[in-house]
Amino acid sequence: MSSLLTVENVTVQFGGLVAVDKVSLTIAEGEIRGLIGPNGAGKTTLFNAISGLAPTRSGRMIFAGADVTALGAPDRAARGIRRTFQTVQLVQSMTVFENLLLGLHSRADNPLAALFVGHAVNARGATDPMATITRVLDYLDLAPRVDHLVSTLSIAEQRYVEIGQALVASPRLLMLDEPTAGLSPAQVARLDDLIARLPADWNVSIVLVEHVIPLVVKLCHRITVLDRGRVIAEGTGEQIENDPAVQEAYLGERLNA
Amino acid sequence: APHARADDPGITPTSIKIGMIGSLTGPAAAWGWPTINGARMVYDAVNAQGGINGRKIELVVEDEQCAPPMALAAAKKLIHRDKVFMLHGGSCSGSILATRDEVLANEVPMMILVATMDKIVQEKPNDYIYRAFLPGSFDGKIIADFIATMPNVKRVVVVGHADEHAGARYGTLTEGLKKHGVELLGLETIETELTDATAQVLKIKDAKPDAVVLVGRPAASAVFLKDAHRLGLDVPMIGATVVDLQDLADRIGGTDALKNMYVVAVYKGPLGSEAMTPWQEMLKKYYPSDKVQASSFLGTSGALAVVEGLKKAGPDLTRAKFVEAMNGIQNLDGGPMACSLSFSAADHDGCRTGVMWGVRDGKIVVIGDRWKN
Amino acid sequence: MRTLLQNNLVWLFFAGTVALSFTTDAYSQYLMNLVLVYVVIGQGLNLILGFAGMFAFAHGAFMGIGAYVSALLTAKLGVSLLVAMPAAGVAAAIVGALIGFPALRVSGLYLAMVTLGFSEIVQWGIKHWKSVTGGPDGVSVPAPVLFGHRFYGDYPTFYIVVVVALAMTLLAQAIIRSKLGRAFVAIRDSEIAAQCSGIKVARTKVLAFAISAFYAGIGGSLFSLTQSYITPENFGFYQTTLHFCIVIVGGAASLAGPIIGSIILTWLPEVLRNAQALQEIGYGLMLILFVIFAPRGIAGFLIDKGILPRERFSLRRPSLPGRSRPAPQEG
Amino acid sequence: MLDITGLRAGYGAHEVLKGLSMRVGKGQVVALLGGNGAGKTTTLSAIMGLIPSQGGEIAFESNSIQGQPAHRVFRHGLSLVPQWRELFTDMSVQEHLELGAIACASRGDLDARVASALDYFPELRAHLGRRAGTLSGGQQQMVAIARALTARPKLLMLDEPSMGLAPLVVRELGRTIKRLNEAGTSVLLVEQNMHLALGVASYVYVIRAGKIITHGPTGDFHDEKELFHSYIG
Amino acid sequence: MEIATLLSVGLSNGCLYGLVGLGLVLVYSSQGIPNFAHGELFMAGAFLAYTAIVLLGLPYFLSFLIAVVGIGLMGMLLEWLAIRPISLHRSLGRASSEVAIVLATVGLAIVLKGLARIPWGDSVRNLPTAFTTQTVTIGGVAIATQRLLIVAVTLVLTVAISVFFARAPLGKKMRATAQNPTGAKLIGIHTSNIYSATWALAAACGAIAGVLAAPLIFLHPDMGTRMLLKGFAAACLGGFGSVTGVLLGGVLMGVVEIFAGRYIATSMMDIFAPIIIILVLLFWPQGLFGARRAARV
Ligand SMILES: Nc1ncnc2c1ncn2[C@@H]1O[C@H](COP(=O)(O)OP(=O)(O)OP(=O)(O)O)[C@@H](O)[C@H]1O
Ligand SMILES: Nc1ncnc2c1ncn2[C@@H]1O[C@H](COP(=O)(O)OP(=O)(O)OP(=O)(O)O)[C@@H](O)[C@H]1O
Ligand SMILES: CC(C)C[C@H](N)C(=O)O
Ligand SMILES: [Mg+2]
Ligand SMILES: [Mg+2]
Repeated sequence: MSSLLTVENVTVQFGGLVAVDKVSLTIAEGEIRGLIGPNGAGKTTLFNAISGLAPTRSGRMIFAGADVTALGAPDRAARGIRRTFQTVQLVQSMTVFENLLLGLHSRADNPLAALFVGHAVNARGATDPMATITRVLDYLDLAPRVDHLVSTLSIAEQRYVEIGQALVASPRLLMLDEPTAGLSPAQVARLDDLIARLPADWNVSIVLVEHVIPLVVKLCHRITVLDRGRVIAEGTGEQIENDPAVQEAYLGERLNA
Repeated sequence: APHARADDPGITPTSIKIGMIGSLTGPAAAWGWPTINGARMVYDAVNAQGGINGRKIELVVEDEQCAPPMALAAAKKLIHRDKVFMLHGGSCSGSILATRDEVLANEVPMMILVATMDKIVQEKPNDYIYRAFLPGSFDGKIIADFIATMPNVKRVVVVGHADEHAGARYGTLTEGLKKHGVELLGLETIETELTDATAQVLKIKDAKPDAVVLVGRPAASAVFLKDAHRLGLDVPMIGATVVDLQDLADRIGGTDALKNMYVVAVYKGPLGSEAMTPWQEMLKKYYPSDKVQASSFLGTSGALAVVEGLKKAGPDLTRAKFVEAMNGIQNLDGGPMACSLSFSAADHDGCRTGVMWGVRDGKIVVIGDRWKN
Repeated sequence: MRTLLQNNLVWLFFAGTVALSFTTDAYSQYLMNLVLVYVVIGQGLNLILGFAGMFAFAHGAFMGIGAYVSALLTAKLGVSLLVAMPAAGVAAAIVGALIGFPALRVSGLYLAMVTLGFSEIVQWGIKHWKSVTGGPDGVSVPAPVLFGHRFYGDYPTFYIVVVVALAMTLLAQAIIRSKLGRAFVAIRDSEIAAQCSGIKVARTKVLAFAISAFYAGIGGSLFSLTQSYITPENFGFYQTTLHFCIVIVGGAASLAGPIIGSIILTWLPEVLRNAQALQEIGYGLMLILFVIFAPRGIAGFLIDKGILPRERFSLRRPSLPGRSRPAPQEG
Repeated sequence: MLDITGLRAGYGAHEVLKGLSMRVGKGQVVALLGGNGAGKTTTLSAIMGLIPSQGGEIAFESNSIQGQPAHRVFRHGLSLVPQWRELFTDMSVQEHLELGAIACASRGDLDARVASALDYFPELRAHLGRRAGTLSGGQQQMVAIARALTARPKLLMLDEPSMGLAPLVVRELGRTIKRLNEAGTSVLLVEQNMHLALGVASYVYVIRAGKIITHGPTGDFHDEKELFHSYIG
Repeated sequence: MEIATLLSVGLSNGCLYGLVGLGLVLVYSSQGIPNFAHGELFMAGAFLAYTAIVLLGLPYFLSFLIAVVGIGLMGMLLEWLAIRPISLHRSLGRASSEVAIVLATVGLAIVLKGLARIPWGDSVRNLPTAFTTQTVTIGGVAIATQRLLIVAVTLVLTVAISVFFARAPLGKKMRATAQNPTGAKLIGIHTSNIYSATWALAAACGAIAGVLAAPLIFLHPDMGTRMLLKGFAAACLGGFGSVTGVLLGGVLMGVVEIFAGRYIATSMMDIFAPIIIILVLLFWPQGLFGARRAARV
């Protein structure tokens, strides 16, 4: 597997607080990477740094062979770095369909033409966006909800829409920030299933932040553990679960649930 | 030129409908009801005596809020919906200007209430709009001529607003000053909602003028005069028609700050003087709850002219006849106004007289059009 | 039938104005023209305030720029309205884009203050640049001559105003159904998430300002046609407040909102004329009552009641079988 | 202590709770479990008086609190840690802890209240001066719970408190709930984390579509799998 | 000397702006909205004092008190009548209820102005000053006694309110309510009472400013409009949060305005305020004394 994203010595600081401290990590194509750590370890901030939302103090980020360190969030999104948020960030007053269209924003449509003829005119003659959207809706079982306002959906469905919004853009890297938070066990199981299938079905690498350790261990090829902004361990699920440093900082004791 | 039409709107055998537009609300509301009622009492008096040629005057009053779109709406409503015979109105130059085209296009005679901007009446063509009130340009000329008679006044500063009302005076004022060889040192601006004039007063003091011309609305003028007095700017000051010495004294609380103040006045005498008493009583009779104040009679002369015009137009009233009658008015007594009114087909500004008043020994006295001690 | 009616209420409004214009007197026609002028400005303000969620408080000034540019070009340079009106829009848009830059740094109340400050400066500029604008005296607006026709009076003016208002409303609809419109809404709801969908926030905000000001500029040009004189006082704080009331009473983030708002806020003061001294009070009270009973605007209220359709943000939809099943309970 | 009978509540015309009955005994930890959208948050909001109830009865310590606004309900000794935390974005953690007790009668022991709340969440000590809006998701959750604790409620209602918390903290939370309970606080816990819920609760209610479909002592639901099959079906 | 005169006037004008801004900040800090009716509370305060002093012949300081208490109560009443019904709308999102409330305050402003016009619209009136001596001379500079009173009252009020916010829980409750009303309810804050209290307090501040300013600017129903804008500007410069900030913001405006008028051009006095606002907010986006809002995902 070749590497898709390389993060080198990235540091993010808020005032005196170093939220991400010289973190380096490499995500391979098609990989599902777990990112775990105590509350406030810097997981979300690292996501922010990779997606271009948090200004980095130092370090480099190479994505798909190009240095993206200097790019802003929209440009990175256009290159295929997509994410979801710890608390759902959708346009509540729009329908599912319209939110998915938002995900397509960075397609290189001619803006003026787009104003008048919608998405019919594409500069690069890319695949028909409607086909992509239909495919995503079916894949996520959201088709029955396509015309519903997001505000009327359950939290679980909203998480799916958020994933769908990323998927319509055919991303290379998908970062999921605590996607199971607030979901019922049944929904967690469903999501678990979905995440496992994503890399193969959509040709995408995944970084997953989660506090449900069994899920992470089961899904992820490798797991990176952050604590106080630093990587304190990296390895397979089993290695991580048995790492004393991780146990002390994060797990406390072996979980059996 | 006006066409004669037999079926002009707004006239019945027993009534003449006149549309009145005033600032009932908005920034010029202080000139709203007082000036309207000052004009209305003339119509009331005429009606009480049985009307004109058997017709009583019916007024429809509309608000213009000193806002051009509202004024235009008011005019259109009165002309097209209420179908008035003529209009009498306008207490804000800027907004009444907006109605000019509509009025002229519909050939509706109109008497201006208290708006002073020259253009409203003097711009050609104008076959229908009249004014029986001192136009702004004249105000400027009277001031310039007065200054020319003042001993040792060679350099003046003008203080005033940056609005259309003050703008109407600057032209003839600066022209007149130049003609008389008086140096204009500068034009300082005051806001209409002035709360403090320290900056202006200090700047003027610095320029060391021999006199100051004040083209401000009453509230702003009072603030300026108060600050000038406090900061020791004690050169003669000459104010335009828009202020009244008694009113200024009331605002400032005494005549101390007005010792050196001269104002172009339009009335025959100060309020309470013999010449004004009948008019004050008339207002008391018809509008007992109104406060008798300087602005009360600004619209009266217009109403007097309208009544005269209607009378002269005869029993077979049409707009054309009315206009003809108006154009024939010569030397009509302006009532409370000092001027006598004369109109002609070429000149619809009927009032050209204003004299200076000043304060002597704490009393307001008529000075005349030349300076005297 | 009913849905057909509902979906086209906005267009029915325009048809209605045309139908009515054959039956009204000049006074009503003038008011109807004003309504249409405010529809244009309201649509523009709605784009930035309702859809993009930015407190731009300068539309009186944008409108003034449009009115002056169009009036001066036609009156002093004899330029045709066909050129002058777009020029008015463009001039306002350029100023709008400039004012848009602070929007990148401040938001909410602060943005309102900055834009309000800008509009005070614009008004001051119009007042003091006497040689060009005529200063406080204002400028007179000549009746436009188009295709050899002189459009003088309320009825002829109506034809210009209604065509432009219709076109601008159609354009507004096209914008909100395009990706630009969706970008506006995304920025309003979550700037951060919008960025992660590839939306360039800065550019979109400046664009929102420019487009919105363009509307106000065109509206100003139309406004100047309904008046025979324009003066700087027309375009101050009061005017801007009126625009806000139009959008909010009518209903923000809805195409029908500014139309409803324009009708109410133009007619209300006229209806209240009979109340004379009490009209100001009546007007204020009505405003309060409208927001108490329809705090999301009349359009919001009608949408909640199912009378108006909700605004769509897309032109096409995918064809999917079995859409719109009711939400099932988990289980 | 808390008795709910036939509670009906919802949002406008949309009725969510359709005659819900349950009770929390003094000194008990009761868990309310159910799928997404079942009406758990609605139940807690209705109890707390954040939304009006359209029918039924809510009594706390034999006084009806039905129809009372939240601040009155609070004064009876009920506290809610809401699902969406509802923190004051621009106020510091310290201020949150102090604010928690601001409406309590005896605020003389404010420092003690804050200290004991911090005892339950020692991690917060390091962040006392920071504004809540800048905290990480999990840190915010801790602030929300700690804020409720400084009010020293008789009945503490927690809406998915484990959401976003690291495993270590979740386990700590379990202990915290037990400690609070031992100190005399009754707890009504809404949870998706079955392990946590069954670990601390003595009694369980299962809600589905706005109604209680089954309930009983925790012992009856010894197998988690069986429990969620009972409502996931 | 001239500088001293300019300073003394600029300072007192600034204090007045700050005082008006203070009332705006109070409402903003509990409801998160700008109160467009504040200018009219200012006006109403002045007219109530006028009624008491001139029409009823009561002593100055008693009238002052009547105006402040009376308008405070009126503020409470207005909140109850026009603002509360909107904030109680449950189906509303935060943002749309705020916008609706802003519009309700615009409506209130218009109504109050209209009401004032019925008895007082026809002419401009004059409120006497607190002292019979009009000016005192300090170090050769003649200063209006009324201006000294303005500065003194503003300073005392600013200190009092700052202390009140720092000490009394009400200040904290107000801030909490503004930031998250639901969160505030959950910790037992009677948010409706908070709104009443702030409106009363803000209206009282407006009345104080009105009574103090009226002798300088004369009474008329529109007197509040311009002041409102200046007050907004002061509050904005101060960051809309801190009590001392708004005072400093006001003083900055007052002083810059008068110096610029004197040494640059009087015709530009009107636009110095907007220029200051734009410059300050461009370089200090949250005002001079405001803190950046916490925002993250
Ligand atoms: N915008 C910000 N301003 C100030 N501090 C911040 C900001 N964003 C994050 N932090 C701080 O940086 C640290 C890391 O936060 P981050 O959100 O990355 O944690 P996390 O690992 O995602 O935690 P959790 O599991 O609780 O979500 C925390 O202490 C947080 O308070
Ligand atoms: N503010 C609201 N307005 C309208 N409907 C709402 C609102 N909040 C919740 N609902 C609806 O009420 C129902 C119950 O929601 P509730 O939040 O009580 O469920 P829950 O059991 O807490 O679910 P979860 O586990 O997802 O938090 C759902 O169908 C939801 O869509
Ligand atoms: C003072 C008023 C009688 C003059 C009027 N405001 C005008 O604009 O001309
Ligand atoms: Mg996080
Ligand atoms: Mg819930």
